Amino acid sequence: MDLSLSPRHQAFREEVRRFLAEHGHKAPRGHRGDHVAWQKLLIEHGYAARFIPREYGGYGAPPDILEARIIAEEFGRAQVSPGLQGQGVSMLVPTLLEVGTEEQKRRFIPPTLTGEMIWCQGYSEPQAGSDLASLRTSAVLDGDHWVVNGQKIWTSTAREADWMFALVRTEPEAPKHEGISFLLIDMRTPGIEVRPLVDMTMEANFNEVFFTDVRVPKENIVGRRGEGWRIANLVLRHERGSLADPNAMMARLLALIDLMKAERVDGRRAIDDPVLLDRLMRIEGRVQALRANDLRLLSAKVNPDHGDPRVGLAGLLVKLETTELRHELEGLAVDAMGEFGILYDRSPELRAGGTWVRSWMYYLGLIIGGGTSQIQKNIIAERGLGLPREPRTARP
Amino acid sequence: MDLSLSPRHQAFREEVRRFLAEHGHKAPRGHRGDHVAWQKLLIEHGYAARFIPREYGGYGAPPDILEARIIAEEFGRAQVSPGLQGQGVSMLVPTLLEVGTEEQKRRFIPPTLTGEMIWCQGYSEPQAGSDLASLRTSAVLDGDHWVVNGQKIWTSTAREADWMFALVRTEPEAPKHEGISFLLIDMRTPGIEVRPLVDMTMEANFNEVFFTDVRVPKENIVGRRGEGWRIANLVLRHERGSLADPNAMMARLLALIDLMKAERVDGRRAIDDPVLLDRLMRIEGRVQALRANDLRLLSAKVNPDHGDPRVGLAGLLVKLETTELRHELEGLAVDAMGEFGILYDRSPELRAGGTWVRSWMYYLGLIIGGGTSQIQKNIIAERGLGLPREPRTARP
Amino acid sequence: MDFGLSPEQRMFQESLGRHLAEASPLEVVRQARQPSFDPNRLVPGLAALGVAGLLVPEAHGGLGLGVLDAALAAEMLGRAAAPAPFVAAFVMAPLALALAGSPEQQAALLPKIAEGRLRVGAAFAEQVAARADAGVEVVQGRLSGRALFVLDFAADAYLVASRDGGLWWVEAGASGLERIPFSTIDTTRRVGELRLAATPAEPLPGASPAVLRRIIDAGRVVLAGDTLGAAQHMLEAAVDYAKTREQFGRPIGSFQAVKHMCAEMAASLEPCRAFLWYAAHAQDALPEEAALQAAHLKAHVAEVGTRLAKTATEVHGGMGFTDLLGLHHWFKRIAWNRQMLGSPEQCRREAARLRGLAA
Amino acid sequence: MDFGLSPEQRMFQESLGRHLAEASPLEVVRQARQPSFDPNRLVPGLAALGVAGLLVPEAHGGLGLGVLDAALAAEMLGRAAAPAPFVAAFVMAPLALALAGSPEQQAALLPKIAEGRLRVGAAFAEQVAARADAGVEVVQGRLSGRALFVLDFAADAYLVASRDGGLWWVEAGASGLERIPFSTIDTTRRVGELRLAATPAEPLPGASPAVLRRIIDAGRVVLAGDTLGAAQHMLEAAVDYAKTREQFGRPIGSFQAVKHMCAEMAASLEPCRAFLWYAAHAQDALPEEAALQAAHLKAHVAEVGTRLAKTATEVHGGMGFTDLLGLHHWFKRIAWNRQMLGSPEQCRREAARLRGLAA
Repeated sequence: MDLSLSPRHQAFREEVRRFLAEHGHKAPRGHRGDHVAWQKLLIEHGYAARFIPREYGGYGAPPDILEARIIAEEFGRAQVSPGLQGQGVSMLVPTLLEVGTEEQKRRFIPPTLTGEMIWCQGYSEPQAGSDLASLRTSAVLDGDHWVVNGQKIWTSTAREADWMFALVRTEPEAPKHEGISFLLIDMRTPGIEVRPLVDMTMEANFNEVFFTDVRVPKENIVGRRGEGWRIANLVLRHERGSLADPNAMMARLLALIDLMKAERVDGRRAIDDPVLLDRLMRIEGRVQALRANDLRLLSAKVNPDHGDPRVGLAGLLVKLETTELRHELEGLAVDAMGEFGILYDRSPELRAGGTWVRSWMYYLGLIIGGGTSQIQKNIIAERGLGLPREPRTARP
Repeated sequence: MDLSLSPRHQAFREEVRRFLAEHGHKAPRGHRGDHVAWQKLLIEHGYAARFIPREYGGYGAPPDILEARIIAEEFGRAQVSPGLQGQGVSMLVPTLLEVGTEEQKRRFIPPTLTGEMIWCQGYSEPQAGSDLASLRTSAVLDGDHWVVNGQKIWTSTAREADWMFALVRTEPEAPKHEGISFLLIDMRTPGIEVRPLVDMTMEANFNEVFFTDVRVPKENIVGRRGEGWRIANLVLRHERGSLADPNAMMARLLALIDLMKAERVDGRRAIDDPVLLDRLMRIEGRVQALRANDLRLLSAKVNPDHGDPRVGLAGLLVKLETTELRHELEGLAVDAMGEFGILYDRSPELRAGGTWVRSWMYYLGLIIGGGTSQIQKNIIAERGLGLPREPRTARP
Repeated sequence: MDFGLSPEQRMFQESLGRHLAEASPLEVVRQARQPSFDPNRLVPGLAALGVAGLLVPEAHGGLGLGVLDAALAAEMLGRAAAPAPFVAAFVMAPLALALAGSPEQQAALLPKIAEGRLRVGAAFAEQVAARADAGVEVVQGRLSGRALFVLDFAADAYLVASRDGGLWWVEAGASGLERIPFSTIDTTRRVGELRLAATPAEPLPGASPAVLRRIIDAGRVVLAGDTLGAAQHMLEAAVDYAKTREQFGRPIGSFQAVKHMCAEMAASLEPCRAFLWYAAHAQDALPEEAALQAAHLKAHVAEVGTRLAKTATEVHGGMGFTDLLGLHHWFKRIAWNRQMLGSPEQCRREAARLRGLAA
Repeated sequence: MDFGLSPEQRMFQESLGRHLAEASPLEVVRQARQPSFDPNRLVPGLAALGVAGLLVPEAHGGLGLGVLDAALAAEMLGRAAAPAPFVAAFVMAPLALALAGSPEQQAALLPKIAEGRLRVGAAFAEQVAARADAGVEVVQGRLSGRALFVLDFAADAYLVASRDGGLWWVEAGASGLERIPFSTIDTTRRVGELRLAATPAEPLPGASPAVLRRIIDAGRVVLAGDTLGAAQHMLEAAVDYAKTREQFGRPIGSFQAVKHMCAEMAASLEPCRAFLWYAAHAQDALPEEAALQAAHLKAHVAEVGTRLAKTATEVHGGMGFTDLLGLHHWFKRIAWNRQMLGSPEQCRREAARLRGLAA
């Protein structure tokens, strides 16, 4: 047990700080600023695409999880954008690096890294929720093209995206997990329609995408026909953990404490209400537990010889526990504000732009999305504890 | 909506009160006193076995639920034993009245009512928990006798009992629910062995009963062969509700309030700890909800034309909600006492004889017993909400 | 002894439910957030069914019924997530006038309320939970200050509780009155702020702290009724969805996890119904219990409703989170009811005080 | 950076686990409630493994390890529900002597503790939660008063915290000392009351409120470790039972309800392990966080453990409720740990104070 950093990593932290002091003012803030220019600067200095080979447009450093964490921590502390975090960078690039052809890598990775090519993910379908593998969008080979028909849903950046990486059914006769292929689709192809999907926050955080006879060049398949399910799962695993940054949760908790110090009812600050304070401390204890759990996961990645037999289980639970806890944390903020907690839109008297109640609802969406809590519990029980799978049901 | 009593029922309440004032001092207290004599006095005046026909040893009044409730309330208020409440009176007698032969009624009901014949229930078996119908204790007809072999468990008064009413498998070839019969077994028959079953309270609230070639006269079957499951279910329904006297829960809540006024930590009474007080008020709110629910169920029994379509659902939930709430209520008492809460046996400094922590554990047993919370939820979902049953599983 | 609804009460609920299914289907619920939507659009229909005059004495053209009947109406309104005024306009206002109004005020105002021609907002939030810079003072018979979270805000007049426990009638067009509408997550009901600067107002002569208490308690019971109805809708929607939506080749309602979520919802919600009846009846007939029952009911139903709204949304999976089914309107209605006229924590604190367990 | 156990720590846990499987199987756990059972029966074996001397400096014959190692030992003891002294005898006592004892006291006492020849109880309950008629006063260098819930009560001597923040060494045979054993639901560990009447005692010269704080915090971390181990045992027992017990023709672990109960247990418990490591490490290396981490850990693990103990019992059905499998010993161990050295509510109140959020 040693929570200190090596001299090399301490020096790296100093280097990141110097970069931020010198260049931080150039970073885009929210929608303002030039994201592509910033991203290029970051790659040049090795603070984005750090571990991607140079021949594909990355910085080419050898993988080092602690460096990645130091970058995240320092950019977070300085409140400077750490560059692109979208599904292209986080999901497609690792997939192509692992199973893409050399041509696919050279064509798609460099512009994705700089943000000049924006991606969306086409996995979910209306009829295939928890049972993702039952997807129906079909791709039929017609000469040199796949002809795609069907519908995707929960596509978060479909309106901005240049390309989509999608799962489609290419082998209708095969068992359902073996009939799926992984396809790259240019969003400008005729026959694609994108419809914004308004959710309970009354914003369109997601979209529906409709395909009608959309022709996709044959070579845009990643991996072999029928391998799509396996390929998608290589990366899905990363997504399950990515919602779970405990540093972000701790920052949110500190903001909640500030809020509870500011809100007064009957002349008393919310933080001075012992019942609300007890709820706050309960949540803080759970945040502490998940922070320590995250340290453990990180440490196991850094030290491949960690010898920690239960670390797999410690990873499986993150999505479930984090999204539920975050929903509760945001809900406590709403309760601490009382009537002010449910103000929304641009209402007079609105606190913090309504982010607390919006996040409270949004995190209910995240409890559901990317595998509902029910699916997470199945995974924990089956993969983590070795309990038997649901028995096959008898056909009537 | 009218919570007042009719003049007739008001007069009846006065009558009960007069009886208690005059005779209450004769009632047995705990293990002391003559239970049989008291029971006979109660039957004579119509405060026990009130609605059982005279020819079977009862008082013979026409059924009236409000009278029953008035008796329960007044005896409770006066803290006088309301007579026998055991499984003989509450479960066997209604069963015999409904499906017993004339001879069975005349032989078994009168001594059961007076407490001269004590019964135990032989339903559960070690291998048949939630899946009660998979019971294995067999009864094979051999001349004029059933020969019984097997084992029962969770038999609460087996050591005191003269007789057992049991479910046994008489038709091994029939589907599992149709192969069961309802048998009356004299506990003095050779081949019966009773072993006390110590539970987590470290008391033997239950027993195991072993049968080895136990010969039971052929005529001791109730109903027909194979009808046992249906017969048992006639009465099991009553048992599910009987754990759920909200008046008892309210009395327990008042005792908890007294306890919290008496316990002091750091110079502060437990009741003055806002966090504990909030927990207490949460529980009180839930008790109030269940009390109102109970009034609704009672009223629907009194008024057959109640026209309340959801009253069935309101009945199905009682076991689940009551046992869980009661366990929480007792647990709050333990927490309010802190270290004193876990004292046990005859420890110095023991509060209230250790009943709080004992009840906390005992109610965990009741959450499990008589259909676990999981089984209760299945019942609510299937019978109450019409959700589909678990599909049959495919044989591998 | 009869603890249940009368045939008339049942029929009233059914006919109100039928009316709302027509007058307030999902499209209308959705429209309510548009600036062009008239927040009193459903009032004439409700008035025709007697909903506006439930608590108005018969002598003044109403039905002269009690808080229980109002709670039953609220249940149906919550169930439909109906975009209509109710708790202030047709419960707190007529109750206030009946309890504290002068005979002249009653004669002049109650009939119009019962007819749906006079919509009244209620400014009581500071009596429940005072905010530092809010509250209404009386100076020489005129009102000054701020009243926040005024219920049924799109009104012709307001009943305003002043800091000293008085009750005042303020016309919407009175001088020195500024009206600032708020936006909340629930777009079906209107709240806002009144800013008063030496605003002329007419006192209700019978006002007293006890009367204010009764009005607030009735409001709490009615909001609990609304939550019960909204939660019942969400439960039924979840059960229906679970019966029809298939995953892994079977209806999701045959999976035990989903089944048990539905069972837990039903088991926690159904006792709220009897609790609502009892607590509402207590307002009408059991004055010694009325305040305690209202506080406990408001807190308990809010907790059950909040958990149920989350669970029902989860049963719907991603569809529950989108606007496609509109389920979130009920979720938000429940969240709104939770915070108005006393949060659960606050109601439990009051319950403890009423029980003599806290200062 | 390495957040995890060293190979030595892992091996230590494994060998302790193997030892306890032999020395403290279920029969021994059961026997512990008999009056004839020697509560220190397991001490020689534990001492031979180094468990008694974990926190004793090497100069005094111990291993000179930290609170983290003690917490890891506690986890294994809890996992076995081992009827043995630990938290007072081998954590709080050596820590107190090391932090506040004179060189002579350390030289005289610490080696005997490490050898398992000197068993020490700890009387700190009044420092955590004062009861009206308890507490120990110092008059002319002698102790008078009552100390309740003295941990590891079957001891040769006691460390007693006095009201003024002092720490005192009291021999079991001292004059004016009356020992009153208590019975609790947990029959594997002994607590009781010391009644002192002008009892001679030797002060630990370095005692201070800060030292007391450190000792209590270490005790809290160790009790949390015990709960983690006991809960881990219950979880594994439940998972094993679910895999083998059949109902309705299939293992109950294939029913989603049971599966999800197991998943919820694991999901809530597993983060407690990293939390324990971190909070224990903080006692050894991060003094500015130590008290806060101990308070949060104690509260959080107690809540998780209590819920888990209930759920694991339910998964076992009726068998969980009986004495046949003995599962209840672990249930009770968790319940006992919850109340000792600060209940969850109290620990959270302290955490809020340490965070500067409450007075």
